[in-house]
Formats: sequence, structure tokens, C-alpha cells
Amino acid sequence: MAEGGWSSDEMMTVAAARMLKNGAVCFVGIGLPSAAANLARATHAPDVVLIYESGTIGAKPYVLPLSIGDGELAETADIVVSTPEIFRYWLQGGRVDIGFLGAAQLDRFCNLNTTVIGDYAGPKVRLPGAGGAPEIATSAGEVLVVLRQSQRTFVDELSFVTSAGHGSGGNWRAETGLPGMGPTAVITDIGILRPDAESRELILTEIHPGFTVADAKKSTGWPLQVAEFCVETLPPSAAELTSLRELNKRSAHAHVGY
Amino acid sequence: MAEGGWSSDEMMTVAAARMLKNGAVCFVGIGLPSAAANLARATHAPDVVLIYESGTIGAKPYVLPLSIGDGELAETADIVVSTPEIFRYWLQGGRVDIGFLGAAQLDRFCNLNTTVIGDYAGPKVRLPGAGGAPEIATSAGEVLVVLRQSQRTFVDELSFVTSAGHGSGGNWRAETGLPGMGPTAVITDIGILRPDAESRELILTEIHPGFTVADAKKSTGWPLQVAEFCVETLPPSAAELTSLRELNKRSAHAHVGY
Amino acid sequence: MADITSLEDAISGLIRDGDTVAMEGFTHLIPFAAGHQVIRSGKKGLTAIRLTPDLIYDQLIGMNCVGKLIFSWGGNPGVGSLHRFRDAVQQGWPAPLKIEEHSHADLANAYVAGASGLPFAVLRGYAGCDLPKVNPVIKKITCPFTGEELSAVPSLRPDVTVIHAQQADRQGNIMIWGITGVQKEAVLAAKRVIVTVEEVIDEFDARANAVLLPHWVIDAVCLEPGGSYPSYAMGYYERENDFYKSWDSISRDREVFKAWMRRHVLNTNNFFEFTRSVSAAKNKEDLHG
Amino acid sequence: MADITSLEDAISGLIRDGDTVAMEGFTHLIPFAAGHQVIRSGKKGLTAIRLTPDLIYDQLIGMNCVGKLIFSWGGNPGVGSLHRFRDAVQQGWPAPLKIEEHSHADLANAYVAGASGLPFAVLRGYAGCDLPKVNPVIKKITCPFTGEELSAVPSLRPDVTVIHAQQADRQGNIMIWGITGVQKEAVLAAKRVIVTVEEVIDEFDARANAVLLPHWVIDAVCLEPGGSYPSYAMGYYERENDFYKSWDSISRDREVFKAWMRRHVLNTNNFFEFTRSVSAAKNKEDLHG
Repeated sequence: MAEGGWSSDEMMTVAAARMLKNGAVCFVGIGLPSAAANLARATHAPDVVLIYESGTIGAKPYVLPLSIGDGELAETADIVVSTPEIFRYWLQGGRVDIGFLGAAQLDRFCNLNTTVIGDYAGPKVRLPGAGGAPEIATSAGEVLVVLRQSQRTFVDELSFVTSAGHGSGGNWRAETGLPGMGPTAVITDIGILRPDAESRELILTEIHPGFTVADAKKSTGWPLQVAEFCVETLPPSAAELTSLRELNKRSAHAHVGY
Repeated sequence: MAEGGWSSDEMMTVAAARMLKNGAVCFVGIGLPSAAANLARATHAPDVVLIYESGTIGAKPYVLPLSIGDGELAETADIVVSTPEIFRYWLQGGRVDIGFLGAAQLDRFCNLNTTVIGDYAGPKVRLPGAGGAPEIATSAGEVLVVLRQSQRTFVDELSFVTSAGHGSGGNWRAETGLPGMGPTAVITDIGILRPDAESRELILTEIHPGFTVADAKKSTGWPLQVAEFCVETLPPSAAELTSLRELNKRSAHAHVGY
Repeated sequence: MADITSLEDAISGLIRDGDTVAMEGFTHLIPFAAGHQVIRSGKKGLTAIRLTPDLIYDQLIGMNCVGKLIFSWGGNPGVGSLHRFRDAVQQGWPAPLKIEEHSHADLANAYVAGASGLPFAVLRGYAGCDLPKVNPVIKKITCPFTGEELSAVPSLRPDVTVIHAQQADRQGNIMIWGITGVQKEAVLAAKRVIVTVEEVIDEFDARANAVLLPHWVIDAVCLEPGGSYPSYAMGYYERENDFYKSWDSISRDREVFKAWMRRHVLNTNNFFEFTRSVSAAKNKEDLHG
Repeated sequence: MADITSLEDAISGLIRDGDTVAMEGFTHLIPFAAGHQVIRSGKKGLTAIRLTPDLIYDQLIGMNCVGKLIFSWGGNPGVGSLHRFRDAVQQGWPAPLKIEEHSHADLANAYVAGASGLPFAVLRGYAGCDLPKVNPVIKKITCPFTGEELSAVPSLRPDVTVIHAQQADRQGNIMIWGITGVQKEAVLAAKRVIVTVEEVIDEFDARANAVLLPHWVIDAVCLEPGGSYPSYAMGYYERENDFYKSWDSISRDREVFKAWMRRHVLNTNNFFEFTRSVSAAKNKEDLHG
């Protein structure tokens, strides 16, 4: 365990980064997923292949990109292809092992909302929308989701399903004929949730140091189930924390004003 | 008129070349069409844009290519794109003014056969097949056909329709919903035929110097109709002949052994 | 055939009120200069298409140029929300905005279909997604070979596509490189095409990943150095991240927004004056700050 | 993940009898070395796909490696007919050859659909053409928006795609440039991929129009300098037009063909020996000619 502690956001990013196997081909959303994926690349997974929907394949940014189309992504990529090609040949073509997504909200079956809060026609909050997520959720080999856990984000019922997780649960994905496995883990600032093998409902399987199962339940908008063996997440190692903080420092320095 | 005469093949190529307007975007088949298109580029149409199905757009070969994918086509092109792109964005996308085709056989409605002579399942002569021609015939703004005229090539009934001209005649193309006008002229070693405005049957409208209407009729496998004002083709000018012969000489020199 | 002309003439000549207009550029090469000229020339009732409507579309929407938006992700990249877009959707200000919402994969495929002269595109998408419930143009289609049910979406055929490119040559051929997004498809899908460029040069030094488009698919080429500011043009200048951040506060309030647009866009004659005006304001604030 | 390996191992390990195999290359970069190795290793009953089956497919057909051919143009480019192909179709020698015949636009779209993970492709094609009468896999599909009737064709998903590239790097990433045909799509549509290359280098100098494919979509990379002879590899060597011409007489007669194949392909161990053998024969004939 690192000296001097760490923030829950740091724990979340470190835990998410650990999920990426070295060499995996990973379609990365901007923000938390991008931070986790680049931390993985800086630590245990130097050969992870990062794909951004701007068409950059094998991007190796030195600092975290602010947008999905930062110049550094193109400059460091193995290949830059068009946006149609990235969605057609690479994502729908079945070349992506892991889709790494964020969301504004999710439900117990890990369906994601990034479209609206409230009614679509007269929304309470209009969110940015789908972007690449619906088809990442469909076609990536598996999906990891990273977002901060609260009653506002982990909701009993979504206003809008933007990207399907496990739909109505159970064998919904197989019955719907979707090629990918769907979400296999949700990494939050409190712990890690995984879909139950049968019901596909998200179950708390890991709890980060400093949090309790009660914290997780309190931050979930449905009656959260907990795995029989819910383990404590291994805390960030000194090496992980150093890498993450260096990455964030480099990025803050590069994006002055942010 | 040039000194010392010219061959009927030379007349054919010159007459075909004259059909291309300067600046036209022309999808070119190999062989006679390519020779005519490059002669046009060397004479009255320096800005004709030649597209070959290998994906070369704006090719400016110094010698006639032997194949549709000669290196010189790529080296001199404005752009080289993939084969899917050439057929999808450029041909089907409606960017081609003129499709310039050859054929083994045609019928009175200028439908073309490049597939088989005889029965498809047990052919008398197996020809190379369709290549790009069916969709050039569909999507090019208009189609020019160049081939030597004989009872063997101008037939009453095709064994096989590879590429549609005017189908069963009349308004067949419009009724079938094809975007392009279809064949507007057939240039042969004997003369030039054009589809009748109503029936769309090919009518002899020009006869090359040295040939008679009787020659044309004798070389046609159906009762050939002749335009009321069938004119004599302007003979090759000295400049046209010089350009063509230089082009052929350069090409023969470059392709030693052919 | 491309005319090398002024942006003012290109916009006034080629974009009509009510046209369907796509202004593309994926973070990189966003055609801000052209967008401003659309605002200055007071175009109305446009159907605006863009995968990622960001600041320039926020401005077009806030200045009431747009009647309908076809899009797949509307945000301020790396910052947050588009306040003018949200205000139009949530409060109908300055006027109700019709939206037709898709996913990136859908719109990218729809441009491909448009460029390919096809009436529709097929993708494996939208399974379990609510967008087809609110967007009736997303339909189902069955594979005639496997029976699989897929999504069918209508092709995009903009009246006008506008992009910003790094270079044109003197014939009006254009070249872009770096992240090229959907620009090639958006150009080839359009009936009319306007391209603003950083530079007009004698001959291209074609590089890896370059997209070249011949002059005969383009109607107007307009020299607008810096014309994608505050986005970036690889090889020319970087993204001004500060501008994106400051847009959050400029755009949050209707009156602040209107004053800013009046001062920097409506009261300037062209994009060069706009960038000078913005830069002068920034220096002044710096002095007093 | 690409292994850098011998062509012998790649062909024996990755191609099985009865596989569907695409060997692409549009005049440029035709994978002759790989084709010969398929013949040497005695593969049988292949379904061979290629837009333009030319000399290498003539050899594969004449040597009875192919049970079915999926193609769109079968000829000797610039020369005339493919006699072994014709003999197989017209006389069933050395064995009846099933053919499934398309147009270029169809097969190009079918590879795109395969690379895109879709079960079918849509094109505006075949109107008035007899191919759909003799090829039942060409179907009709109706646009759900306009009602237009278009052609639907099944996607191509080869078991193995084989291409020849100019360069690989030491990780097995590959680069081709010049005319790139359908190779990218044929690779991305395939379950397994073999690439022969002119050269293995430390780092690419990516150039205009380069197609780069990452090592993780490729199974085997095999160094075979000259491996597309007698076709050409831009930047390395030109097309040997003489060979194409001489093939007309070699292939016209069954016995002459068999003797030639025995002497130059079956009795050599690899492509280097093949080219030496052909060149020695040519010099001898020249001496006696």
C-alpha cells in the first residue's frame, strides 16, 4: 500500500486499469475509461492496443487526451483510419476485445444512459447522446464500465437506454443475437460489480479499501446484491499510484487551463 | 487527311477518342477503350479524367497499359483508391460521366456479352467474364462501346447478357430505374452506331471512309437499320494519326515481347 | 469544378435557407470560419448534420440558423455540455429545435451510403437501445441469406457539405491528413461542396494517411488560414483548449452569449477579424484580471 | 498475432484441404510464391476466391487444387484467355470445376461486408444482367425507405486470405502501397491470414496511399523476396510481361503444362528455386533460340 493514502477516484482508475490484459484490443471512451486504459499501458499492459472512435488505432498518448480526436492520438497511432472504417471494419468487424465505456447512469442489468434524464421530448437534463457507445456495447468482445457510484448514477430505472448491457437480464443478449458478451464488470469509486452468471444482475464482488458494503448499498438505486465472497480490492501499489499521478500531472501540464 | 492512309483499327480508335469531351470523367476498360481514351488525352482532351477499376483516378499513362493495374497507372494518378472504393464511391456514387467498354458480342439494343459463347453450363467458348462492366453499364452517366464489327460480334441474339445496354429496348432503362443513360454510341472499325431515340435499336449513323453501308450490313447479325442522314466519318487528321502512332510505338517499345 | 473564391461568396452562393448542411471535422479541422460566415450571412431554417455538434453548432443553434439537427453526440469535448444546444432542446430558445438523433456508427454508415449512391445503409446496431423508439427513420432489415435482423438507416445526402482542409493546390484539389473523420464521405455524399483551406500550394507532398479529393467533386475552395480555430489543423496549429473551456461560461447565459456573438462575429467582417477581436478581448481581460 | 515464419509452415499449418481461400492482389502484388507452395503441398478441394483469377489460379486449377472458383473476371491480363481455367470449365480437366460467378463490384462489396462483420452487402448492380440467373446467391433486396429494388449478395468470409506485401516490420505489422485492390478488405474478412513480404524492416516510412495492417490481424508473415513474380511489387521490381505472354503457350496444352509445372514448381523446393529454374530455362532457350 502506498504511503499517504490515495483518493477514491485514484482507486477507481487503478482498479479499472487492472482489468485490461496486456495485448488486448481496447475501444476506449474519453474521460475515465481513457485514463484507466492509459494507466494500464503505463504499468502492466504496455502492449494494450487503444482504439479511439476518431479512427486512431494503437494510439500511445503521452498525456491523457482531452477529446477523442486530439492530435497526439493521431501522431502516436500505428494506423489512423476514417470514422466509418473504425466502426465498420474494426468494431463491427469483431476486432475489438474490450469496449471501455463511461455513462451518466446505469441500471441493474448494466444498461447505460447517456442521452436524457427525464422525458425524451421534454428532458430534465439533455445529455450529449449516444456517440459510439450503442455499437461498442453491441460488438465489443466484452464491455467494461467505469463511473462514480451514487443514487444519481446507479438507478432503479433508466429514463433512456442508450447502450444495451444485459437488457432485461438472463439470456437477453444471446436471444437478441448480439455478438459480444456485454458488460463483464463495472468499476466505481466504491467497488467492483459483476453480472451474476444467470440473472445478469450486477452484484457487488469487490469493495475498495475504506468503503463498506453499506456504503455501496447506500449509493445504489436498487436493492444491491452482494457476492457471497465479496473481497476487498487490493489497494493501489506505489508503482500504480506513481504512474497514475505522473500521467495526471503530465496531462494537467499539457492542458493548461483545464 | 493524312498521307499514306491509315488502318481501319486506327480509324476506329480515332473516332472513339473524338467522343470524349475534355474534362469528362471516364471509367476506362483495358484494350481498345484505353487506347481511345489515352489518344483523346493526347489530342483534344488533355483534361479528361481517366479512372481504371484498379482504383487509379486521373491516371496519365505515357504508354498504353497492358493490364488494368499497371504500375504506371498508379504512379501517374491523382489519387489511388481501393477497388471497393472505386466501385462504391466513384462509380455507384455517380461520379463517372462516361463508361468506356469493349465486349466480345453485342446485340441490337447494345447489351454486351463478355461471359460465354454457347450454353453457360457447357460453353462453346468460355470468356473472361463480367469484371467491372455490369455496374459501369448501370451507373456511368453514359456508355461508349468500341469493338470490331462482324457477324461474330454483332449478333442477333446474345448467348448471355453480361452488361445491360438498352435491355429490351424502348424505355427499358428508365422503367428498370437505372441511373445512367446507357450506351450512346458504338464505335467500330466500319462506322458508328447510335441508339434510335425511341426504339433504342442501334442505327448506323456514320460510316468510315473506305467502307460502304453494305459492308456494315454484311458485318451485322441482324437487319441493320441506317440513319436517314448517315454521314461519312471525318478521316483521321495528321495530328490524330501522329499522336496515335506515337502512342502505339511508345507502348510497343515499353512492352517488349507483346 | 472547384472555384477558388471568397468564403463570403461561397456561403452566399451555395447555401440556401432551408438547406440540409453538413459541416464535418472530427475534433480536428472543424470548419469554424465557414460556420461563422453562415451566421453572419443570416442563413435560416437549416437542417444541420454533424456527428459531434460542438461549439460551432452551439453558435449556429443559439443564433437561430438551425431548424433541425441530425446528430449523434452533442457536447463540448473535454468540458461538458453545450448550453445553447441544451437551451434549445429543453426551453425552445431561441426557437424550438427539432432533433433527429442517431449513433456515430449509424451516421458514419449513412454518409458511406450517401457517398456510394445507395438509399440506405445496414449496420448491426441499436439492439436494446431506445433511439429507434424516438427516431422513426431507424428501421429493421432482414438479411436475405441468414435471416438475421439488422438496422437499416437512410443514407445522408446533404445539399451542402462544408469542411476545412489543410491544403488545396491551384486546381482546387484538396488534401487533408491526420484524423480525417467522416469528411471524405460527407464530401462525396453531398450535392455541393465548400472547402476552406489553410494554404494554397503549387504541388502536394502527399503523405501517409492523406485523403485527397479532386477538384471536380468540389464547388468552392476558400483560403481561410486559421479557419478551424479553436480546433486544430495538424501541421499548422494546435487546439486552443482554453477557448473550449471559456465557451462554457460564455454560452451558459443567453445575454452573455448574444453579446459575445454580436461583438466577435456579427460585428466583424470575416474570420481574421474575429480571431483578432477575440484575442484583443483576451489581452484586455488579462490586463485587468 | 503474427508469427514470422516460413511459407512452407504457414501454408501447411493454416490452409486445410477444402478451405475457402482468397489469394488477392490486383495485377500488382499477386501472391505467386504462396500459390506455388499451395501446389507443392498438394492441397485439395479448395474453394478459391479471387476477383481476377489469372496465372496463379490457372496453375492451381490445372494442378487440381481447386474444387470451386468464386470470381468475377478470369483472363490473362493483356494476353487473352486462361487455358487451364477454360479447359476445366469446358472439358472438366483435370476435374470438373464448380464456378460461382459475380461482378467486380459485387465481390468488392462482399469483401467489404465480410470485413464489416455483416452477413450481406447491397449494391446497385446486375440490372439486365444474366448472372443472377446462373448464380443463385445473388438476390434482390428492397430499400425500406424508397422502395428501390437493389441487389443483395452474401458477404465473403474466407477461411484464409493470402496476400503479398512490400514490407513487414519485426512485429509483423505489414505495409503495402501503390495499387492496393481489395487486399485490406480480404484480410479483414478472413479467419486466418498469411502475408508474404518483399522485405522485413525495422521501421516503416509510411507513404501516401499506404495500407497498414497491424500484426494482430495477421497469423503468419513470411519473407519471400520476389514473391509476386511475374507480377510486380511497386518499389521493388516490375511486371515481367514476357512471362504472361509465354504462359499462353505453356498453358495451352495439358502435357506441356504438366511438364512445366513438374519441372519448375513440383521439382523445386521453394520460390527462389522456382525463379532460378525458370530463368535457367529461359537462358538455355535463348542460347538455342
